[in-house]
Amino acid sequence: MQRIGVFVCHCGTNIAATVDVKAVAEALSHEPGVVVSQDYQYMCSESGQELVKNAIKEHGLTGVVICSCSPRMHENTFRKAAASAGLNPYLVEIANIREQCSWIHKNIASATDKAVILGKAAVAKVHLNAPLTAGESPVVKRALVIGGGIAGIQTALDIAEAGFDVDIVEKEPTIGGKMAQIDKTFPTLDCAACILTPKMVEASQNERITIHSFSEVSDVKGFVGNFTVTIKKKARYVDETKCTGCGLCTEKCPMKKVPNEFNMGLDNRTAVYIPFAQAVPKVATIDPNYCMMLKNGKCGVCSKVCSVGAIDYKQTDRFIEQKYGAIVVATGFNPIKLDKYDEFAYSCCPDVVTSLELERLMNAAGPNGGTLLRPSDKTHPHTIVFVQCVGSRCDDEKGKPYCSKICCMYTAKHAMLIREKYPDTEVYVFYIDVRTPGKNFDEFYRRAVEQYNVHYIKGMVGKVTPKADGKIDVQASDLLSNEQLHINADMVVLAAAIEPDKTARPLATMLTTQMDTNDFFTEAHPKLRPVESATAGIFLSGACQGPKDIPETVAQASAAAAKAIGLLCKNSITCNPCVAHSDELMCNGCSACEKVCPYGAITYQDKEFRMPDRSTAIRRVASVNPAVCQGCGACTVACPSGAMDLNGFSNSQIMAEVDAICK
Amino acid sequence: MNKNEKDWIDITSGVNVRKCMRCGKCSATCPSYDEMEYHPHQFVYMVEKGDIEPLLNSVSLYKCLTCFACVERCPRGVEPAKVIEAVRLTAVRKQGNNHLLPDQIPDMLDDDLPQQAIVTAFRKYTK
Amino acid sequence: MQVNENFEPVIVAFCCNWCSYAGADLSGTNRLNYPANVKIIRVPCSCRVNPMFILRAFQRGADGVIICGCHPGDCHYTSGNYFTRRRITLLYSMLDFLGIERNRTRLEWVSAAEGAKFAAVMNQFVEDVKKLGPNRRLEDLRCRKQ
Amino acid sequence: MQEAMIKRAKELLADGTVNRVMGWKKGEFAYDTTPAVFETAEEIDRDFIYNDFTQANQSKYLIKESRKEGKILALLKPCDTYSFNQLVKEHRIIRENVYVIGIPGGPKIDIEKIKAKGITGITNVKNEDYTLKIETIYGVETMPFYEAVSVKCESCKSKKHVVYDELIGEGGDILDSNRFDMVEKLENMTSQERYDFWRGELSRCIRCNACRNVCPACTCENCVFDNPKSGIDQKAAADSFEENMFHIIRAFHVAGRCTDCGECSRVCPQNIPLHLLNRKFIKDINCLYGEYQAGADTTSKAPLTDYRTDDCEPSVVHERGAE
Repeated sequence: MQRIGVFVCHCGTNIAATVDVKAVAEALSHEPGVVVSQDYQYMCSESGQELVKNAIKEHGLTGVVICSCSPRMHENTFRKAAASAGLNPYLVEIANIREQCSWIHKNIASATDKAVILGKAAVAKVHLNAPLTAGESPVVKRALVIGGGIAGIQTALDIAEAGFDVDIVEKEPTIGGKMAQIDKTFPTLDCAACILTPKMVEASQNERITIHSFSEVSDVKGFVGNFTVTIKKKARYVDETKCTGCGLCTEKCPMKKVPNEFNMGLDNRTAVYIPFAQAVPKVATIDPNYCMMLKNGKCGVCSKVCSVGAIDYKQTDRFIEQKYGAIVVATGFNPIKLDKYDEFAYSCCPDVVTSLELERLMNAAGPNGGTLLRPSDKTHPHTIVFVQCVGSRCDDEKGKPYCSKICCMYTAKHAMLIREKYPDTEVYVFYIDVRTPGKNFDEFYRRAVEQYNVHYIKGMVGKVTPKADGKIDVQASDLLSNEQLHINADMVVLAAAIEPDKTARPLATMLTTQMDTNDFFTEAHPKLRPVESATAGIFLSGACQGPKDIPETVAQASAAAAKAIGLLCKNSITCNPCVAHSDELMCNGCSACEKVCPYGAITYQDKEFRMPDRSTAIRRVASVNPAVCQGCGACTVACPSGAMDLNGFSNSQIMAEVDAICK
Repeated sequence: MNKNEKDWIDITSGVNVRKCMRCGKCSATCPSYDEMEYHPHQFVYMVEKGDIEPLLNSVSLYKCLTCFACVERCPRGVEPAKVIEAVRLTAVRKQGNNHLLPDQIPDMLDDDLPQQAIVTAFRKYTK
Repeated sequence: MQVNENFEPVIVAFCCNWCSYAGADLSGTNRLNYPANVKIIRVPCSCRVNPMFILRAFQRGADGVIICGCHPGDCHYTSGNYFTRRRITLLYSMLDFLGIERNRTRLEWVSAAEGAKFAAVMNQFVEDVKKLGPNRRLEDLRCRKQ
Repeated sequence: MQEAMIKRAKELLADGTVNRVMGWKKGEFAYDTTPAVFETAEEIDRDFIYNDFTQANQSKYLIKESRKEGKILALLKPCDTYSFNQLVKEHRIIRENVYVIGIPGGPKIDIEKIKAKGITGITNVKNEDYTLKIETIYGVETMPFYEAVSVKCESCKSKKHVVYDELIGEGGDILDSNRFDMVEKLENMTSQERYDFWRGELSRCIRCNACRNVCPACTCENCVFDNPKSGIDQKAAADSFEENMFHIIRAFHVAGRCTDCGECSRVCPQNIPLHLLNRKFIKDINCLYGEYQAGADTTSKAPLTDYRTDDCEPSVVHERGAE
């Protein structure tokens, strides 16, 4: 038999002025199971709480109803009080008779009636409350960072700095990412490599950081604090532990006509290669698509020249399994492919390049050693046209609906650098809007216009036509002077939209995190939790969450690290006990709940059941991981059989409330 | 501003002119640009404002080749050619009848006329 | 239909804990009145509201049921209210199909900051239900109050 | 057709591809057919039947059958394949344990429609070039075939088999059906008229549970209406509310999963047009969330476990059609 105590608060006159609290206590004392019903001036005060605690002990209460202010205010206060008196905190219910009654009604009679009904509903609910215990699950003190660009490197360094082991998984042979390909950075124009490469070295030398380069995440299991991740270390045919990075093999390799992806295919590399001089780890990799030894068993030069015997043609993909407490996603971005934009002649004219290609053309370590030359005939360009928003802000399937954010600034940077280095070059920038919010950003753009005489023209380029004389006709509109222009250009640079890396979507599936329609990871809250995913224990760093420039990326990377460190500092995590649970005997195994769960908390397994006729049957049933479930209840309604229910807000509890209100 | 006319153009063209982000790519791509008094992007903007009267009286209406380059290139899917077409239809219907019947076209053809103009003329006048 | 001035409808409001319940609290904090007919049941998320609860309310004597949740896109659980929106749209459509008066059911998005909206929504809803009179088409005679 | 099926079934039994065959069995009269499982060629020769009366959807039986030892042969009409696929999608049928042969479907005929003509004492019905020769103990009667076509076949949605291992006869296409006409008619009525219509229909419900038991979407291990813990369990409707409640909840639970096979209305002894409730949901889903046919495949997301951020608001319900 339930023994329920009801405690009605006056809240000074806040409640008592419009609700007859004595009458409420009196009315509720007649409810079934209620053994004590009292009112008090300030129930949340020290003495008010004592009153509740004493009543729990004195009457051996099995449930407590507090008629007071909103549960959002003092539910925790009273739960703690109950717990200190030996009653399970989840056996406390609050009837909100202040915010939702006394403060909004003026008529004492109707406010009192309503307060009684709200009290009755709480009593009806508390009858069905079950004691709940918050579970605990241990936290593995190791973090995984997926992606080794500037975002991943910064996150890893910060986590390592806090004293935790951290692994970086990078799919390319070296860490560094896009920033390693960039020449100069805005708005300060300092050299990207000069600020990035020390960080890469720092990461490789930090004893808490393990870099898995040329590797991919192939499977993720588990949940916050306890992920088990399988990492695929792709065969690079070079023993990483032996290779010294001397580069002799790359010099001797006879296969020299491999497009160099680090230089955006603007020059060639060898089949065995080190992507760039400052690569980390500085280890060679053999490209099996071009290596003659791997393709048809004829060559073996690299193996012969290698003094440490690091070449291993028999190497295969290896899989390693590791446990992590937190995962940070830093998969970054890529410029979109422009082959669908025929009007810009990108595919047919070598002198029409993307901005990232221009970075390489201007870089001292690039194909031309830092001299800006036309890719087609290696001559100096004298007229360069920049086209902004290529594929950004597009409503069609060719492009992306969002603003890529970084293009305005890097285009200003390119324009400025070219004008500085080659003052005889005319630079035109066709823009729709120039978007330069950010510290010193607009000043930077204005400098390009005012000091460097870059011609900014409001309007879009409509057509780019390569001409027989090697020049390029750029047909565009100038919306301010309302005329159509033709510019006889030597080079055209397209500011291609950026998109999330292609590996992000399969990764999101493995991590059960959410993505938007553009494949950017969705943050747990757009304003207040911008670096966490909705899935506990998964954090977001850098451009995988949305277009970002370097300072923003680094800021977010450190923020994600701080969140991950916050998790790793805990020995165990307390779980919210108000979570869903499935009655296996009733579960059909239909997967409806699994499909609506935003956290991937529901898994299925085949279990053996004893049937009423004593036979056994194997059935597929759902089980909820209480450490992952956040208790929204979406699954409980998706479940047709009613096998799924929610602790603290069970079907029967809510229906009891409905009944009490409607009675 | 004539609201009915604007609504009518919205309906007949099936175009949402508010999607325009004023990049001017339609005008940048237009082969008849120099012939026109009002250019494709101005059509879109003026229809959005409801400033249709000047368009109805402009020679620009008949300079559009309906080559659909602007439709193809518009990053926002605004389809300026359809707006121009709708304005043209409004002008044609205003005057009470169709000025050119399909049967009359063969007599008017001359050898120098580009093929595309013939095709687009049919597209224009057989509505 | 004759409007009975003395008719006091029973209104059940399901409010999600994170937005609408907080919005209801805010309308209290700001002393914005709405009729005492409205009784709120707190649920973690609007997606917790099972159609069974809505029917149960009508059975037991409710004259109107309203569900309030976070605005689409603002759900504390990221996607809960999107599911709510589909489920409840279909359920209300079915109730309408069966000839149950439309204004007895409603779904509103009320954020934690929209105390004034909460009060306005409730005032309007109670008024609409009052116009309809007591729920007769989806009641259980055994539960009718004399 | 029956011969071809028997021949193929016996072949598959003989070569060990399957160890059981799911088909239809003769009853006392030719029009009286029941789904049945055959284990031997002899049983098939003796009892197997496939004719104009074999309407029953067999998919639901395969939930249990596919969990038994060995593989079973299922002969599925186009409409049955949708239910079959849906059950595979929900992990209820184990696909590997079923060998599916797609067979031509209806139109099937409904003996009740013949009886409704006042014809009694029926012993046999023959279809001779779309004229039914009805043998009765009083002599032979005739009626046009199409007057006896069952309700579920009248608005056939598809002649296409969406899943099969092999076909007997020819495959067909998805049809343009008029299946939403009645729903639309009801939608255009006033609220009071709709209320009266459904009271007239649902008040006849005797809660025999035939609709639920035959429904290939209602496959719960334990139905909420039989579960005392659910809070809504009821054995018989004690009040008009409970009549409504049962059918609303049942329709809601199968919403987005119902393939519109029409079995619920076929088996209803009170001739309540229950399929209209399901079709209302299907029609709403199609108009509001995009065309969706449950069971058409096994991979697409079901409309109720999916969403778009720009879905319509429930107020559309209140804004459209007659008040």
